[in-house]
Amino acid sequence: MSEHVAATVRPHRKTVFGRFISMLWADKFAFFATTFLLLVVLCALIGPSLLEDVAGKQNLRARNAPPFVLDRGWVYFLGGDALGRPLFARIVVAAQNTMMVAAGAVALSITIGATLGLIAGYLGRWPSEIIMRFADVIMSFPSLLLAVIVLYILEPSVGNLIIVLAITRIPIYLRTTRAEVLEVRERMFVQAAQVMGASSGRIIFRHILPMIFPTLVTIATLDFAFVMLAESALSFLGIGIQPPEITWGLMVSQGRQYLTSAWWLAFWPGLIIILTTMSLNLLSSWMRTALDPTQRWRLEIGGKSND
Amino acid sequence: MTDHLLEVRNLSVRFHTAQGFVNAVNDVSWHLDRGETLAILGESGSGKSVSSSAIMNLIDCPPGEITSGEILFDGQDLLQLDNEARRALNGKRIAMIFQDPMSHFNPVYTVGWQIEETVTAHGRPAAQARARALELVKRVGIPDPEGALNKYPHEFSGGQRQRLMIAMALALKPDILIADEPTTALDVTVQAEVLTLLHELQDETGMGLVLITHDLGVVADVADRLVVMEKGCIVETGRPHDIYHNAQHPYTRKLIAAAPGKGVMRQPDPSAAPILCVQGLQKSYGTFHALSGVTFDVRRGETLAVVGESGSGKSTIARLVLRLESSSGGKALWKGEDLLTKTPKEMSKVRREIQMVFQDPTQSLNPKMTVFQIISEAWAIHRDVLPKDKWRARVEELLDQVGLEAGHAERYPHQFSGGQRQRIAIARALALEPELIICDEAVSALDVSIQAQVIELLGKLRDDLGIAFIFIAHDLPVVRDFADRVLVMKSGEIVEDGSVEQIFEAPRKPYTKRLLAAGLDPDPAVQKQRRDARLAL
Amino acid sequence: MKTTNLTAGLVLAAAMVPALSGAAFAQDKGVTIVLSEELDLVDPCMATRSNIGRVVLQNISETLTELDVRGDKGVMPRLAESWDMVDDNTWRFNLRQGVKFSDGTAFDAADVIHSFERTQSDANTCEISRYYEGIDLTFTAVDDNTLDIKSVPAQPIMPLLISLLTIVPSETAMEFTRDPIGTGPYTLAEWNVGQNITLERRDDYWGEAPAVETATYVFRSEPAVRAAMVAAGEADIAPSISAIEASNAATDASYPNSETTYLRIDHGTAPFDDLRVRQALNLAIDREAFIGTILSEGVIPAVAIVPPSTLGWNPDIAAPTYDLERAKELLAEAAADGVPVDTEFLVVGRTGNFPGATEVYEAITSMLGDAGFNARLQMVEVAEHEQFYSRPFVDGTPYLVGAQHDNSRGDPVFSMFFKYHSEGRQSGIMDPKLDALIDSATAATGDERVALWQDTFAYLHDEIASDGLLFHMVGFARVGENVNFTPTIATNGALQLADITFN
Amino acid sequence: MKNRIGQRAISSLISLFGLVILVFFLSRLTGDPSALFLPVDASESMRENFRELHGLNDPLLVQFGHYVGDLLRGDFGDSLRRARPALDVVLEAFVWTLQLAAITMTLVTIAAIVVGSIAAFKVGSLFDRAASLLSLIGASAPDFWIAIVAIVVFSLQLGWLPTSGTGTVWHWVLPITILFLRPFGLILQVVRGSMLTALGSAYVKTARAKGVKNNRLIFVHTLRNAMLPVITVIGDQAAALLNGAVIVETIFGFPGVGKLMIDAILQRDFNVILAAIMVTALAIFIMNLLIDLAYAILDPRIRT
Repeated sequence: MSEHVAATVRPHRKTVFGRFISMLWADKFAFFATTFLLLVVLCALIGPSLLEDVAGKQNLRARNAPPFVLDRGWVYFLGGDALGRPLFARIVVAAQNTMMVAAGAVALSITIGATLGLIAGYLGRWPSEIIMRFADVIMSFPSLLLAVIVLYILEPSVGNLIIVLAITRIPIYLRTTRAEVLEVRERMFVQAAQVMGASSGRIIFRHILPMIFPTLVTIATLDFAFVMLAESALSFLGIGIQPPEITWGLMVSQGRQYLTSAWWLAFWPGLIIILTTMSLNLLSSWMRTALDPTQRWRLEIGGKSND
Repeated sequence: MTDHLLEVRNLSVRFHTAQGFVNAVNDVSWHLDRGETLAILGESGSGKSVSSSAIMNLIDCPPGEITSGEILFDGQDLLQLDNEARRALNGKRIAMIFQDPMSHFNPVYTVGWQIEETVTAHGRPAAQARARALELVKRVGIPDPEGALNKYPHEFSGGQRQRLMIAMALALKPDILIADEPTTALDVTVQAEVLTLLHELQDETGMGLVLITHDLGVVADVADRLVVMEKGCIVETGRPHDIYHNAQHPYTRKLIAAAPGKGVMRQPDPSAAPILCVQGLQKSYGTFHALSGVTFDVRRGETLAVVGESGSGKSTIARLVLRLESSSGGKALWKGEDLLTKTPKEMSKVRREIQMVFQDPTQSLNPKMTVFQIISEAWAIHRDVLPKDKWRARVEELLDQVGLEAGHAERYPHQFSGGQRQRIAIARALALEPELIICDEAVSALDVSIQAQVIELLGKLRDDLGIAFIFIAHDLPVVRDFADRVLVMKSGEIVEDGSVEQIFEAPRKPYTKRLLAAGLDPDPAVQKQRRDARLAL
Repeated sequence: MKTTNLTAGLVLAAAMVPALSGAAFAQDKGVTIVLSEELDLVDPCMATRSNIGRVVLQNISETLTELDVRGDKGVMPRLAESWDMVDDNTWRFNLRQGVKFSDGTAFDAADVIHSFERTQSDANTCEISRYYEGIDLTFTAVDDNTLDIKSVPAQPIMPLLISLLTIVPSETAMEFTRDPIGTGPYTLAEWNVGQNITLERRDDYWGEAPAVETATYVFRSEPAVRAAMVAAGEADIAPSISAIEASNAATDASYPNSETTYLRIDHGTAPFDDLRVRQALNLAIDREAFIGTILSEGVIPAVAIVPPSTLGWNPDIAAPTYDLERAKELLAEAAADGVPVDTEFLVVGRTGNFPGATEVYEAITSMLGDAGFNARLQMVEVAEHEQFYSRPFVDGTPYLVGAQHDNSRGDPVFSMFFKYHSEGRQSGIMDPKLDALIDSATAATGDERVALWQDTFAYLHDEIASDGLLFHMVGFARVGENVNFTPTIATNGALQLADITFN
Repeated sequence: MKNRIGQRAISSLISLFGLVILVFFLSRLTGDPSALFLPVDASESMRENFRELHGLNDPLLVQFGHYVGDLLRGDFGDSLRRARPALDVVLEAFVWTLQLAAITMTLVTIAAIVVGSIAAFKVGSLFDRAASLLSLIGASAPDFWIAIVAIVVFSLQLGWLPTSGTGTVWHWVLPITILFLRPFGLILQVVRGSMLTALGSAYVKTARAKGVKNNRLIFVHTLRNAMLPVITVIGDQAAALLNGAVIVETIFGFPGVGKLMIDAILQRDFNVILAAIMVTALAIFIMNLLIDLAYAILDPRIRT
């Protein structure tokens, strides 16, 4: 393209946020997914302070109360659980622990994994070898054993569960980061920085990290869903979070014995897990498109036609 | 109706983009006759490839959209045919070859398989396909044709791949061959051979050839007729000779004027003191010697060009001197101190004095940083050069120096054109006020007119600031216009060195002579003489 | 594409072959029984472990005597025809004649002696031996069919004790066997680890031939799946399904499963070293609220750690009635005397201990909270639970251990020492008077034994409020419509195929 | 290639040894197996006997020395609970897991490739949308929940399939279907993305210019190239399955290594845990080699 192009680029530039919203609006699935996720985050933030007491109040008379009956008040709209606690309130309150476990585990694993991956990818052969063998060991370390060890030596709490789940997810970020670093460090602009005399730290944090960040974020979105499912599986096996703490996974796991008699106990939290993981998946595939300059036009056209 | 082999009439194509619709070609008409070579000349973004993509049904809709026009072939409008009918024409009646044969071959299948597929895709039996493939590979001059059929694309050299690509396209003896920048990525000598091959094949089969190119030399070498395009429109058509000597449109005139290799040659200043002395520099990868003992000097304020074909080791010199790779032997004395043995900390200091401009500005600028950040990063690294409050002013000064506007500082690289990006890269190199700038193919990815501007800019910097250059290039005419001295490299060794004048006017070594003879001249008449001379060589 | 499909098909076919060849269907006169837990061993000397006993006990391996669990005949003859007390320390057993092991060898006194020695050997870890711990037993063969057992100290309930000893032939090696030989009506025909175990009826069994010819045991840990299997006709008997699933009156029946749930209290740590606090604890739990809600209709509020069918059970003890006000008063009194009643303590429950365990402990924790206790629930897995349950106890926060105890043996002696004696492994009590009571009851016989046990229970419950007793539990069995089987209190630990008939 | 296998084998061996050390010592921090093997009211002398019999009284380092010594002679020790060689126990279970993993991954691979390729070719179409959405729902649901619902619906209500267990081909349908869902959803996404990239590459243009038909374009030209990133993901998913599908195995009474592992962990059956880890690690190592091989077969550029 010739020199004049720069002058004609985007005569009425939207703000970054505005572009983001219009690209999101272009993919209706992603838009609703984001809305739903915001709702979940809202529940996680303020849910417990609003409904904690209601969610913990046992009322054996409302035991397994069926859904869609409003006699007992709106909190019983989704029915009651085996101890007569309103499912709706419990789901809202459980959002906090569920999100904390998932977000905590993802944040921890991405921090450790990406740091090790950067080191392994950027520094020499030996640190890389050691870190990769370490990743192998974690990869083949049975996550269930890890859960039992950590929860036995420490105790089953949200914090420790985060540790368990985070450790098992480290290799994903580690390997991805390393692979990306190996690719990015060969890029011309990294060499350009080297020629200018940039230090390793500067190259890693100013040049490499921003490049691999979108990939990490995409993986993290998917992993968020995975961690939620893993947490519920641990609850199922009896080595995850334990009452009186509640998470959605624990609710499904506790409700499964009532599947034939009171399906709603396991159904609602299960549905919320599905909706959340699906939303994250949709958001992540939207991000894959939105962050890829060669695919982005699909969203931008869509955004235009809706202007 | 006409009896042209192929006729494009009033074709308009536009694309959806983030900025709305962009018209790629606007009301374009041209035709091709049997046995004729039509060249479509234009710079990047001129829309020169779009009409041929439309002929081949290669435009993705969306984002593309053909808004008007017709493409007549055999009396039929191709745009009215269904996909199946057009597929049946592709490869059989109309074939196409592309710029980068490496990526246009499927990397996971043998070339034999891929050539045969052209034949079998149109319903011929496999046995016939095999025989035809062998015949073709022989014809395009690949050594060991039987063995070659079972090899994969990555096992061939660039020139061989383009020959194979031609073989694949010609498998069914099409009536029309469209060649989209078929020689752009090739070395000059190989380019000449491929063009000759195309010419011969055209004579044999009588096909019509559409040649899409940005290079006036290519046009001069093979075209019968020429179409010049700018911004999606045809600005001029006619015989190459006529256009070269009597261009009507200002854009065409600008293009012709920008063709390098016509200026006055510079004379080196033997009195200047050497600042970089490279002695016996070596680099080997296992048993392969990329560089085997290279010795040369660079003098203060001088431009030393390093020329040679791909793989000759010319870029390796730059990478070794700047410590982007470790050397296997030799010295590189910068003002008397060996760069190759310096600690990273000592090296960091020297880096201020030697800077580099890379080939591809799209890749050498961090896409996540603004122009201001990119240029000022140098001072963030070398804190003592400039206090932070002066950064802004200095960035603007540098931008002005390289011909950009101060307001550009807050933009990101992708918002600029290729030439502008290279100016940013140059501004970055200037930020530390270096004494030596190494340009590694710094202008070869740019369009001719932009190339000329960048060379002019570099020349101005050299004259104003007294900066020395190591100018690595494969394009001889550019070197001729810009350098003081030239090193000619082949297989990791220096074949010949001397002043520009000596190398270009009186080359001593046969290799240098061949290199010079393979270069294409934009004047069709001159080029015809050159070609005859080369064939005689 | 074609080749891909073909390869895939081959892989698929190859992988399927073992699946097909493993097909086994219940024949006529065969039953399939779905159990909750797989057997890791089939050794008869481990038959007191419930998952092993359900398959092995009295089906493959028999005992000299047997406790009547369907009527109230007490200890009945099995491989011993009769017995009597020779002196205080010696019992004489007359063995049944003409009994053959499934390997063809004849059964005699030497086999019994070997069987006992085997349980005591250091070369294995036979579980039965724990019932003879602290007793010096000498087995002497008077002749092939007569056996004297001398014990120090005297064992008034020797016939009951000996009902736990499974008899193996004297050739049996000391280490665990995977091919158990017994005198019982069935032999182990097939054991596909992880999948199923098949027993086949013997033709040369000494007693009456049972109706069932083959029995296949399969294992599913998920209660819903066990119930579904009987409903779908894939199994005939599921001895343990959850109360929630047991909704079909035609197939599902409840039975007292000899399990008793309780909260074990450590009387040595504050605030539970105060009687009023322990009483308040019992008053604060609304036991009735659980019945028919989280737990099934059939459970009974417990007044002792053993079920009512046990010898010496005291019918006069009444379960504490739920009285929140009184509980608060007691706590206030204790607090006034300086007892730190607001100390935080844990309610330690074991995940999956019984159906609804988590909910029960959640509810109890919240009830305790209502009364003014500072209770926090902690659900743990089995190994951790064991840490809390057995001595030495875990330091730190005081805690109550929610546990379930099983005694289907008919006599409290199998429970009392461990749970209440100062030296008992799970005992939270150091009370000399209680130790004396347990010791004397253990040594007594007849009516005196009954009376002493009754006194012990009354002392435990009324005077020292030893535990937070909860419920005698019930199990639910689902029995298919083709077969006839009535579960009993022993079904948890033994399932005699001879009790099954066909409709 | 040979060199690479050798290098891989060595680094895998190092990792495996590190793993064994880690598992050996960490698992022993989680309590005394005698407490779990023996009944709660077992006496101290019984426990002592049990510990003595299984060498649990020695200092940890001595125990480890014995273990490694035995291991070098090919002896993985006995299962504490089953009184059998741990390796036998593990291998028996592993055969089941291997079958389950092989069948599931074969089906997943075929289905994900076919559906993912078509979705990528018709990107944005109804088919694309439906495939993504349905596969996502399948992949997002907690598997134990789907498993129990599936038993209720297909075995109890409809009576089409057996509830659980092993025996006939039909017994495999439900477990495989449940295991299928998550990797299918994931691999489908990767196939789709990878195909989209591949469909935009230059050689596709060449093929179109040659007049190659669409089906051939997708399944012959593009797919083989697009498979390279997919294979890595398939490998990761297969590795996860080889480690045992704990939940599916538990619910369906499938005697696989996942169920064995969780039982062994809960019962602190150390030798079984270690043997299981080594067997699955070896299987994963072999699978990784196969993946390398697949890479080399698919991409000639890697062979040299």
